[in-house]
Amino acid sequence: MSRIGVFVCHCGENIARTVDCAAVAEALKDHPGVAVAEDYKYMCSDPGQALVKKAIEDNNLTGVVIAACSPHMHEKTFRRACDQAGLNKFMCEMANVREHCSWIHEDRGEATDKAIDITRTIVEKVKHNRPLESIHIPVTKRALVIGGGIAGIQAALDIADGGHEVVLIEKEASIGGHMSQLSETFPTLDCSQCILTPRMVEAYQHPNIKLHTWSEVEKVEGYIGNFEVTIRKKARSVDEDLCNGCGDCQAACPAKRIPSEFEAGLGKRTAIYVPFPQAVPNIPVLDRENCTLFKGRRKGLAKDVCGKCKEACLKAAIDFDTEDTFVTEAVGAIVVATGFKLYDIGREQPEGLKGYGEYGYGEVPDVIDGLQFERLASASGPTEGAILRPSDGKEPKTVVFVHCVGSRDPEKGISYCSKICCMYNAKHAMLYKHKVHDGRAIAFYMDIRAAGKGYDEFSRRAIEEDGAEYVRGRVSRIFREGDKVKVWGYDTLSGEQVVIDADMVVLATAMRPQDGIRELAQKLSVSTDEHGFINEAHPKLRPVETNTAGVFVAGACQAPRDIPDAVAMASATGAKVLGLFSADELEREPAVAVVDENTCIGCMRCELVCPYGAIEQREICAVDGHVCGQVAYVNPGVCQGCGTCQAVCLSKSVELQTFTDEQIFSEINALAYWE
Amino acid sequence: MTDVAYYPGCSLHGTSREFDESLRAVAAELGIGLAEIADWSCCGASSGHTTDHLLGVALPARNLALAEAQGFDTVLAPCAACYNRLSAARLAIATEDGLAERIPDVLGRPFANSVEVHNAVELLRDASATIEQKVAVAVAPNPLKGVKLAAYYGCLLVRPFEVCGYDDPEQPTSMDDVIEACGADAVDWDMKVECCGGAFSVSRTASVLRLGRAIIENARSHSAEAIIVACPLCHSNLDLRQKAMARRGEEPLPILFVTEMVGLALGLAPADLGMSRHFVDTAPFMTRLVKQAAERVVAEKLAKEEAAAKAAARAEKQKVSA
Amino acid sequence: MSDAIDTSGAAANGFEPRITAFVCNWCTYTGADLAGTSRLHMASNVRIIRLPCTGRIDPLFIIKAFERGADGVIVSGCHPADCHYTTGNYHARRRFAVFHDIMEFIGVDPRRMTFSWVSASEGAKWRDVVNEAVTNVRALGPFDAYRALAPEDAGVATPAGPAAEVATPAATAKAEAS
Amino acid sequence: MSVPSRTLAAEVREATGINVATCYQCGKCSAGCPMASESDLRPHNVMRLVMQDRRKDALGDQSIWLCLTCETCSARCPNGCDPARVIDAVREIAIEAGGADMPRTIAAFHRAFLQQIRSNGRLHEMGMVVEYKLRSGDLVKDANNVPAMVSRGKLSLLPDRIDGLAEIKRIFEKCGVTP
Repeated sequence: MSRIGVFVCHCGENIARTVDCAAVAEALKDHPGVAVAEDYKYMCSDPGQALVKKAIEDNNLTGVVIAACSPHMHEKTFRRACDQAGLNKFMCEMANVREHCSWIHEDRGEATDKAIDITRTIVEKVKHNRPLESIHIPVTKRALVIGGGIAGIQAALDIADGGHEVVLIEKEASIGGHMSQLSETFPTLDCSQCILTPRMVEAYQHPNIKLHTWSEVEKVEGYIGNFEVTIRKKARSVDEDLCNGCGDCQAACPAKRIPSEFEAGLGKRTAIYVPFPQAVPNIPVLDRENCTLFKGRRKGLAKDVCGKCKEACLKAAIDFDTEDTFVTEAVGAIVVATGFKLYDIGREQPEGLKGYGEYGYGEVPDVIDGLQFERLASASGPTEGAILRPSDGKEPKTVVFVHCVGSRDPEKGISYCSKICCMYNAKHAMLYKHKVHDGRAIAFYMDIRAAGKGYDEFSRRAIEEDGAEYVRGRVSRIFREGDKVKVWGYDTLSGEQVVIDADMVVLATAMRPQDGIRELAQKLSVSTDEHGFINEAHPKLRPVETNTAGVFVAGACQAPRDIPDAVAMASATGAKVLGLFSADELEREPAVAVVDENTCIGCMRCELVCPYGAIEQREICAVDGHVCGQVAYVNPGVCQGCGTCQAVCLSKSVELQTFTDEQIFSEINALAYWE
Repeated sequence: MTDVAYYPGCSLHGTSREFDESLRAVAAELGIGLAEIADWSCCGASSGHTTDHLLGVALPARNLALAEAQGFDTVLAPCAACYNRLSAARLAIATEDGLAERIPDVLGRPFANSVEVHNAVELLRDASATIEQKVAVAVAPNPLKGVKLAAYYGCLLVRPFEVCGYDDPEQPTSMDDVIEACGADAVDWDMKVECCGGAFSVSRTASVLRLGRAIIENARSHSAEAIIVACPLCHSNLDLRQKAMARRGEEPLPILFVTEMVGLALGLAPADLGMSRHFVDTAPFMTRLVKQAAERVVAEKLAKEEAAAKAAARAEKQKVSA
Repeated sequence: MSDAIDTSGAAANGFEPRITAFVCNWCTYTGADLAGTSRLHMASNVRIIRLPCTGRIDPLFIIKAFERGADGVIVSGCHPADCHYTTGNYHARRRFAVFHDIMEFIGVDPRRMTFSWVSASEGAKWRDVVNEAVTNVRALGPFDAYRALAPEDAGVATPAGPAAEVATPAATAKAEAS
Repeated sequence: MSVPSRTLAAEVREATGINVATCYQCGKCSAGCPMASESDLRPHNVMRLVMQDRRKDALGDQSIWLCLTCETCSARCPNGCDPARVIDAVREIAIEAGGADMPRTIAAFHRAFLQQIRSNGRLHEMGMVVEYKLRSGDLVKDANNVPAMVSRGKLSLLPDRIDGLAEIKRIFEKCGVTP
């Protein structure tokens, strides 16, 4: 006969306010199998836990039920307490009378009745709990970092410096991400390239970092400590070992008018190209979409119409017939750092977004976005740092900066604040005024959000010292009139309509997660929010973990982030990964399926449904050694404890420990009491 | 093709007769049957819903109910204002709590809210393929070929999007498509969807003059030769009031209904399209267009002949050299 | 017990349904937690039984729940493609497609069962699922078709009566084996 | 006007389902409003006054009658607050409250218009112009246009009256509107 202790927590007022905790304890006191039932103000406090431990020892309890908060909150706490009191920790369960009861009901009578039901149900379950031992699984002390922007680089460096191997993959031809496109960075106005490039090189040369550029995640299998990741190395057409980055191929390439992604469309590149001079690695890729030779091949021409790059390459590093290749890497932890992209105001929009018809759907040439302005202002940009507008290359004398384009605009599909725009707009206004002294910089804003060290001072400086004109109000329409760009705004502070004949308009468009984030999230089985940003495990207390153990998140793929934030998160993931790698083995709950070989009929239906391939067929031998049958075997290291196998088992021979049929049916039966 | 229920609305029986006349003429040409809703009543225009929301829904609803009772599933409301009120009522009844139940009582007749509402531009856009063909095979030279026209949508054809929704509310293209189908050039200008002052034509003329002027000036600065509209309000504001807007010595800009334009392209006579009813005299404009067209035809003819002659000459040479 | 949200139905027939909910630990259970932390008030007629995954749900659980006096059942897990165990909820979904007809066959009105996907971030959706299920089942009235089958002394630890075989066939199987 | 128990915002919400608190006063509506230059209250001001329950200021101001209902504000509102619909509602509330300060001419126009519908079922422009002149009092304006319109067949001297007049009257009664 089981001797179960029931401990009802008041959680201060949180439970006691709507649930009569004493009544709950009272109701369970005489329930068959219950040895002791008590209530206490704070079960999770030291005295509370002491009370539980004492009760275990005094009544040598066989099981413990804590009627308190969600198991997701404090199960660990109380199981530890039981363990210390000498009771197998898996004999302890939580009855959730807070989240699932006191917090969602008002009527004290109802809530108390329900609390009693919930607690009794768990008591009945615990009667069938069995003492179990935790499972120990090995940890592969290698990490995968997805995304070679500043966040990915930082995470990779921190883990590598911690003495563990890192596989860093980047879908573009070079690492560096958006930061490499920036001119100067707020609030210090130091040159982005100057602080980033050394980090890129360091990552490339680090003995512990293995870099795959022009690569993407194809498949992810396994679980914390034991992932197996398949990486697709996209056909580069250039042999990374042979190439010495001389650049002769680029010089030879006839297709020279392709809009450069790095220059945000303001500059041109060749078909075989290195995205930018400081690229790491300094090895070109061949853009087959725009390559003359491949265009010819797609047209089905008999012989290749070009090949100048190959002829120019003295190292014979170019091969037009390479195909995508796949490499698999075994890692123990994964850091997602895929970063962001900007909201494109055009007519064509992905699900849920609308675009800006009132701003001409981006068809006015002198209306550009923030990244394009960064390239204009960048010394290494298409204009070598001169602010010249795209349409006619003239120096704009009046530039309008528009905040919150896309951001904070639910009607366009984005409700959140992109966080960085207020700052980079101030920076843009400054840079512009520094370069064009007689120019006007006019910024339309709703609020100035400059929370951060030195941030507000910075944005004030743009107004007070550099003379940027800030107008509080959203812009209603932007359209081209002659060689001017008309801007219809409103100054809500002076209460007047403001019409400006601008020479150029810079839109601070919203930050969105990178393309393909949802597919990647699915491969990693982590969840995303409605905008596609990766969900952290807890908004406050677990900001860089995800709901999948062993997968961490850093930078702008989790929410809009500026550089300091992204770097801080990256280092946090570094610490998390190093922490994970500090032990040789992971302890896992024994929530795994076990097969009863006596009753298993070897139909192997379980094998079919197992999402983890944890089940295999095994021969069993009789005492004399001859094979007497086939049965299923569950590999406890691989099994994740979903229990699907048990639900399909014909002979009821496979059983998920911690969720056995007996336990669940007892819970169901317990509810029959609720009349 | 089966008939569509035709809801002309008050203006098309009054101040904008030409819209009605040209529409009927064009529909006939395109083989679209129009059946005027028997005993239709006014939609209430802006006065209706400005004064009382329910009234603003009930007045148009009566006409939808009539069309329903007379066995139609679509109503054509060429007047942008009527179109907007009819569709708005349809939407309100479909979405607002309890309205669907309440309306039959208010109307004193059954109503299932089952008919769709279309406007003239929608109708013509959908028929633009046919228009193109007919223009191509027309005997008379198309007077509109290469003429620069500004499509003016105003408010009621495109806003609110939930109500209209057949075209982009900020950068609409449907009327431009019809213009192109007529062989003319749709100019890309900026006032397509700005308001002309609508119902204030009589009660607050000053505003209408200010707003109308901005529209006409912008159209002119984009070298439009005429403005195309599909709304009686816009038309009377820009046509009737243009004299008052104009500065001394300014060439007036003809304001044509989209149906009139299509009619011209199809080779119908301006008079049959009611173009004599305009306040901005369309006669000079038309003579110019016809002249241009005639000259074009001649020029084309000459070019052909020259080409033929050259070819002959070449052939001759070869003979000789051979 | 009376419905905290909508008592109109209760007033009509004075009946308060008892509903057993089988939810997965990762999405719906956490979603229900979120409803709690967000203090979303809802009907108190539902009792949750936590499972690792909807894939673990054996149709017998549901039959058992009805047999033991539930008037309605809710089954809720992760959204398709969001399963913590990657594919568990697909198996569940497939199984329940068939299961629907079986229930009808054995005399349980399928409207007594609610199948839904509630993610960890959908506290409000969980509240709606609960309230709707309660309203629907209340309208259907009590389910007593199985009361007769239920044994007089509803033994809990080891369910007696016809339920026994249903409950732990593994145990009986063992008995035979040894 | 009588002092109502509920806030103006609550009344507007009941009439339109719009929660004016969603307006964050960005001013995009007023930036594009064609009548902004002529009215003291711009769309976002009206939203603000409703938000703050400043009934007198909102209902009493002429501006709400200067709205063309061109819907530009609503079309571009980032939060879908639909200022045009809110202003519509405010006007209705103003009429009910009786404290409406509708500019004479505009009031006259609307009444004249509705009167025409009520008595003919359709708008008889000539009749309306006459009616409007009498109500508004500006007898000269536009008078010179009339002959031109008649000559162009744009103004018929006789109204065309519909058969279902009873239905129209019923509608007006049911809506409690007497122009």
